[in-house]
Amino acid sequence: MGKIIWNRQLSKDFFLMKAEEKNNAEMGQFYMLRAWDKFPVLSRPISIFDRDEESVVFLYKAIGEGTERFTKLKEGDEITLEGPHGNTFPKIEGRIALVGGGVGIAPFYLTAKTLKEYNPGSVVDVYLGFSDTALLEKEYKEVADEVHINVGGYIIEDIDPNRYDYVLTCGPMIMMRLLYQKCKDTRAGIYVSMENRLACGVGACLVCTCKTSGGNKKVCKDGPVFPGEEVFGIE
Amino acid sequence: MGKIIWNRQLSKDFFLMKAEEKNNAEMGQFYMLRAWDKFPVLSRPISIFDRDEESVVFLYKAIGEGTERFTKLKEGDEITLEGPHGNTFPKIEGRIALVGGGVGIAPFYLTAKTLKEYNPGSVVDVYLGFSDTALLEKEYKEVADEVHINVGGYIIEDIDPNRYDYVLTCGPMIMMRLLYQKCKDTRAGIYVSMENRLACGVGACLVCTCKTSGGNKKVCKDGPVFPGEEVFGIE
Amino acid sequence: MSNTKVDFAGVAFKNPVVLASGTCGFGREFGGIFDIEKLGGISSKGLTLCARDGNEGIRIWETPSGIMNSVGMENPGVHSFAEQDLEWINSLNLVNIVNVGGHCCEDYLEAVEYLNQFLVDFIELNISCPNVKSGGMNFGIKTEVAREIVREVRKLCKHRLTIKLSPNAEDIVSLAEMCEAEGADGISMVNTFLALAIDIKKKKPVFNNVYAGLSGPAIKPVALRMVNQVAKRVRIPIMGMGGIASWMDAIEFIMAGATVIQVGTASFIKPDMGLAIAEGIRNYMESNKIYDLKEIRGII
Amino acid sequence: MSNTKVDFAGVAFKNPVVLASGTCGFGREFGGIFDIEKLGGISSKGLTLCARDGNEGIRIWETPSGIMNSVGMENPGVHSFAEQDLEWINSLNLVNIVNVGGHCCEDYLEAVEYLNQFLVDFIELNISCPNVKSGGMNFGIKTEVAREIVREVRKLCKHRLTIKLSPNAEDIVSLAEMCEAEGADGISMVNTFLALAIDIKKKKPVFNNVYAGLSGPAIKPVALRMVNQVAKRVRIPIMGMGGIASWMDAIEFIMAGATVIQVGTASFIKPDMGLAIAEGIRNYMESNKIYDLKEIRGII
Ligand SMILES: Cc1cc2nc3c(=O)[nH]c(=O)nc-3n(C[C@H](O)[C@H](O)[C@H](O)COP(=O)(O)OP(=O)(O)OC[C@H]3O[C@@H](n4cnc5c(N)ncnc54)[C@H](O)[C@@H]3O)c2cc1C
Ligand SMILES: Cc1cc2nc3c(=O)[nH]c(=O)nc-3n(C[C@H](O)[C@H](O)[C@H](O)COP(=O)(O)OP(=O)(O)OC[C@H]3O[C@@H](n4cnc5c(N)ncnc54)[C@H](O)[C@@H]3O)c2cc1C
Ligand SMILES: Cc1cc2nc3c(=O)[nH]c(=O)nc-3n(C[C@H](O)[C@H](O)[C@H](O)COP(=O)(O)O)c2cc1C
Ligand SMILES: Cc1cc2nc3c(=O)[nH]c(=O)nc-3n(C[C@H](O)[C@H](O)[C@H](O)COP(=O)(O)O)c2cc1C
Ligand code: FES
Ligand code: FES
Repeated sequence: MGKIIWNRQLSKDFFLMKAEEKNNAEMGQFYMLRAWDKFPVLSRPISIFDRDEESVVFLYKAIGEGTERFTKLKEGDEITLEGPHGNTFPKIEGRIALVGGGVGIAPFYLTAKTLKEYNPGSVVDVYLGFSDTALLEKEYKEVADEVHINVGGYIIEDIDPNRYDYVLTCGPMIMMRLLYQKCKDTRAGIYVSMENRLACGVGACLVCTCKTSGGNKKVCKDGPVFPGEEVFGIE
Repeated sequence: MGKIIWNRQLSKDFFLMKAEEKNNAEMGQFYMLRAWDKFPVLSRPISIFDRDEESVVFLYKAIGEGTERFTKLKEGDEITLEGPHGNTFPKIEGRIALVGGGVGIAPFYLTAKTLKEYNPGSVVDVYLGFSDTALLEKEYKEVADEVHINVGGYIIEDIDPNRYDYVLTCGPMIMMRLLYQKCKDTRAGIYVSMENRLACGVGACLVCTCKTSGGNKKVCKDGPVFPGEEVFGIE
Repeated sequence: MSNTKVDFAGVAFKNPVVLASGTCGFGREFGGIFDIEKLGGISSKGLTLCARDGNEGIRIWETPSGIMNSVGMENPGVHSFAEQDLEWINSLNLVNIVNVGGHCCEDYLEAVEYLNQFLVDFIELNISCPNVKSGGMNFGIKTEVAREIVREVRKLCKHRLTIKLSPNAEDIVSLAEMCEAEGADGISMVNTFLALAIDIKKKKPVFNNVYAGLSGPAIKPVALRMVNQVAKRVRIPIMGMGGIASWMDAIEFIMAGATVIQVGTASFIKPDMGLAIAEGIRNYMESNKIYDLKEIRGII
Repeated sequence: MSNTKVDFAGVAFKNPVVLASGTCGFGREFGGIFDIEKLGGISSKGLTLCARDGNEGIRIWETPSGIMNSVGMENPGVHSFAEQDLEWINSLNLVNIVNVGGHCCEDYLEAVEYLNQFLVDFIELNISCPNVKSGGMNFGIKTEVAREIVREVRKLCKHRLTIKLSPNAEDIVSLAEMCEAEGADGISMVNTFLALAIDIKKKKPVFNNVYAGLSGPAIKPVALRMVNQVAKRVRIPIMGMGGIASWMDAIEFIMAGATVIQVGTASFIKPDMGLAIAEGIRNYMESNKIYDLKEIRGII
C-alpha cells in the first residue's frame, strides 16, 4: 500500500502517476497495481517509468475499467503496489536503440537513464512512436542521446538497425515482430518486452505463458523481457 | 445524475450529504442512490432528510459497501438519484410525535418542517434515539417544538402517547413494534416507516413485500409509510 | 439503413430487447419512468393459476456482481391478471409474453387453458423457478420429467409457446432438444442459478427457503455458454438472458445464437437499462454496417 | 483457547486454509512473498502423466467478479514434479495435496501409480477440468462415467484420495455419493464453471478452445449451495471452494459443511489472501468463543 504523490494527465488518455514505494526496482520490471477492493478481480500490470528509493513513477494509458480508475486517483489516495516483478532489460553497453510504440515507451525512460549511468560511453537513442500526440519528448531528451519521434506513422521505419549493437523494444506485437524481422540479419541484437494478460503476476498460475524457442516461458516471471529470437524466431 | 454540493461527516459513521436534484419530493419519500457503475448491483434507498427545489439532503449511516462509497464523495462528484419514490407521511394536524431510532431519524427533519408549515398550530415534537452520540439537535430544534434526545437508552420510554394525536416512527423493527404496542390502546394513531431490502425501488420486482392486514404491500411503492395497525396489528 | 427488427417464431419484435419475467411486474411501473414502448417486448411477472403470497423472510440478497432472490412467485393469479392487466399490456406497442409457472401439472394446464381465450403473443412456460419448494424446480431438472409437462401444455396451448429453461438442469441441451421435439416455438434461457447465502452471525441461511436464485452479471459467462450450446443443437429460436447489462453483452448473446435477449437484473442497476441496450444495439449495427441481426446471429 | 486445527480423513491441517490447484504453482512463487507455512496446505498445479504445453491463445479473461481461464493443464508431468518439486514441498510444514488430471483412464492410472512411491498427503483427482478437449470434462459430468475412473484409481492409489468435482456435473450429489461408495477419502469441490466469452469486435470466442472455466467471487453462491447439498448426503469430509475471498466466505463454507476450504482466484486479488483468511478465521473463533470448527461445521 502506497500513497499517490501526484497523478497528471498528459494527453487525452495518457497519464503519469507517482506513488510512494520503497524499492530497488530495475529497468524493465513492472508492478501489479490495484486501486480498488475486490472488483475488478485482477490487478493491472504497469511498467516502471522511473523510480528512486522512495517512489515509483508510472506512465499509463486509460483503456478500460482498471486504468480508468487510476485516472481518478488524487494526491494522498492509496494504491496497492505488488512488485517489482519480472526480469529486467539486460545491462548492455555500446550503441543502443530503445524503441517504444504507444504506451510501450513507458519502460524506456528508466532504461535510458540506467544504461547511460551504467556506461556513460554508450550511445542510447530513443525512438518513440505515437498514434496522435507526441509526449514526454523533453523528458526523454534529458536521459538519452537522440530522441526520434514519429506521430501517426511507423516508428520502425525511422530506425537503421545497422547503426546499433542492441535494439530493445516494447509495444504492439505487430510492431515488435516487424522490428525483429528488420534486425534479424543485422548486427543488432534485439530484446522485446511482452505484454501478455497476467493474473498472479508472480509465476504461480501459468496464464501468461509465451511460447519461446526454449519452451513455454512465463511473461510475468521469466519475462517480460526476452531475446527477440526466442519469441519471434520460432514463428 | 446530480452533483454533490457537500458531504459532511457528523460522527464516526453518520454523514449528511447534499446533492443537486430538481425535485418536488415530499416528507417520507426516498431516493435510490448510486455512486458507482455496475458494482455493487443494487442502488441504495436513502430517505429525504431535507430538500428545496434544486437539491436534496440525505442523512446516512455508513454500514457497508454502498454507504461506505458515499462517504468518499466530494463536492462536484456525480451521483445518480432515482426518485423520489414511495408514499409520504400523512398530512396530519394536532399533537404529533416524530420518533426516530438511529438513522431512522432521517425523514423527520423534513417531516417536522412540513407539518409545521402545513398547520403552524400543530404541536410537533421530535424524539431522537441514538446508541452513542447525539446528532443534529440544533437542526431539529429549528423545525420542531420540543426535541427529546436519548443516548444509549430506549427513546420510546421517553414518550407518553397519551399526549399525542399521532405518532410517526422510523427505526429498528423492534423499536417500532414496541412503540406500536405502547400506542395501541391510546388515542394516538401510529404510522411506521419500513426499511425492507429493495431492488427496483419502483414496485416492479416484489422483493420488498411486507405482510399487512390489507394483504401484501410493496414497501417501495405502497410504502414506506404504513399505518402501524396494518403492519403490526396482524402479528 | 440498419433494422433492429427480428422475427421470433413468426412474431415481429421491433428490436430484440425484452424485459425479463419477474423484474418488471406487468410493465406499469417502469412505464411510468421511461418509454417502454421503445423496447421489443415484455415478459410478465410469473403467473400461477391461483394468486400466491410468495415467500416469507428476506427475498433479496446482494452477491458479488449478482443478486439472489426468493420471491417465490408472488402474483395475483391468471384470472386477476387477465382482468386487470392484460388489456393495458395489449394496448402497448410491445410483444406481450405471459410467463406462467405452477406447482403441479394441473396448475400449469389450467392456467394455460384459461389464457387461451385472451390475446397473448407468447406463453413463456417457466419450468424452472427454483423458489417454490414443491414446484418449478423439479420440472426443469430432468429432461424426461420436463417432457411430460411440455407435451401436455403444448397439446392444450393455443398460443405460441416458449419454454423457459433452468441452468440447474442436468443436461440443458437435451432439455432444449426435447422442447423442440415436443413442438415448442422457442426457448427462453436461462432462469436463475440455485445458490446459497449464509448469515454467519445468525448461523442460518439468509433465505427461509435456504436456497434462492442467483442472477445478474456474475452469471453471464455461464448463461452465454449455455445459450451457445443450445443454439448449436436446436432450430427453434432462443430468447437469451442471464446477466445482460450492456449492449455489448446483448451482442455476445446474439453472436452466441440468441434471436431475442431479455434484460432482468440490470433494470435494477438502471431502470431504463433495456432502452440503453436497444439503443446500443442500433448504434452498433449502424457503425458496423450490419443491416439485419441475422448477419451476426449464431456466428460463434 | 480456540484451535484452528482440523482433521481431514485422518490428516491434521493446522488450519483449514489450502491454496487451490492451478493458482499457486507448487508453492514456490508465493513462498517468496509471504510465509506460506502459516497455511494449512497447498494443492499443486494439476499434473498429468506427461508434460503438457497447455492451450494456445488467450488464457485469462476478466468477467464481472470473476475470471475465466483456459490454461489447459500446462504442467511438467508427474516425473519432473517428483524429481524437482516434491522434496521441497515435503520440507514445508504444510499438508501436501497433489492434484492429478488426465486425458484418458490410462493416464490417470499411470500417474497415480507412479506417485505411490513418493511421500504425499493426498492425491486430489481432478475429474473435472473443462479445458482439455478430450480430457477431464467428460469424466466428471456423468456419475456412471466418473465411477469407472474413481474405482480404478482407488484400487491402485495407496495415498489418501480426494475427488475434485465439477460444478458442471449433471448431478453433483450423486457424483459425490458415488465417490464415497467407491472409497474416496474426501471430496474437493468445486472446479470452474464452463463458460463463454465472445470478442464482439473479432466476432470470435475469446478462447481458442471456445469454452473456458469461470472462477472467483461470482460463483461463490452457487458453489456454496453445492457444498451444502453434498455435505448433507455424504459422510466423507469436503474441501470446499469456489470464490472464497474473505474469512466470512470461508466461514460460510464451513457452516455449509466443508472441513477444509481452498482459496484460488482470490490469491490474484491479493497474493497473501489465504493468510488473511486463516487469520480471520482464528479471530472469528476467538471472538465468538468457538474452540473447534466442529462446533459450526455443517450447521446449515
Ligand atoms: C508487463 C506489462 C507491463 C505493462 N506496462 C504498461 C505500462 O507501463 N503502461 C500501460 O499503460 N500499460 C501497460 N501494460 C498494459 C496494461 O497492463 C493494460 O493496458 C491494463 O491492464 C489494461 O487494464 P484495463 O482495466 O484498463 O483494461 P481492460 O481491458 O478493462 O482489462 C481487462 C483485463 O485485461 C487485461 N488487459 C487488457 N489489456 C491488456 C494489455 N494490453 N496487456 C496486458 N493485460 C491487458 C487487464 O489487465 C485486465 O485483466 C503492461 C502490461 C504488461 C503485461
Ligand atoms: C425506504 C428506505 C429508506 C431508508 N433511508 C435511509 C436513510 O435515510 N439513511 C440511511 O442511512 N439508511 C437508510 N435506509 C437504509 C439504507 O438503505 C441501508 O443502510 C443501505 O442500503 C445499506 O447499504 P450498504 O451498502 O452500506 O450496506 P450492505 O449491507 O453492504 O448492503 C447490502 C444490501 O443490503 C441492503 N441493505 C442493507 N441494510 C439495509 C437496510 N437497513 N435497509 C434496507 N436495505 C438494506 C442494501 O441496500 C444492499 O442491497 C433506508 C432504507 C429504506 C428501505
Ligand atoms: C426478482 C426476480 C424475480 C424473478 N421472477 C421470475 C418469474 O416469476 N418467472 C421467471 O420465469 N423468471 C423469473 N426471474 C428470472 C429472470 O426472468 C431471469 O431469467 C434471470 O433473472 C436471469 O436474467 P438476469 O441475470 O438478466 O436477471 C426472476 C428474477 C428476479 C431477479
Ligand atoms: C488459473 C487457474 C488454473 C487452475 N488449474 C487447475 C488445475 O490444474 N487443477 C484443478 O483441479 N483445478 C484448477 N483450477 C480450479 C481451482 O483449483 C478452483 O477449483 C476454482 O478456481 C474455483 O475456486 P476459486 O473461485 O477460489 O478460484 C484452476 C483455476 C484457475 C483460476
Ligand atoms: S501471471 Fe500467473 S504465471 Fe504469469
Ligand atoms: S423493490 Fe421492487 S417492488 Fe419494491
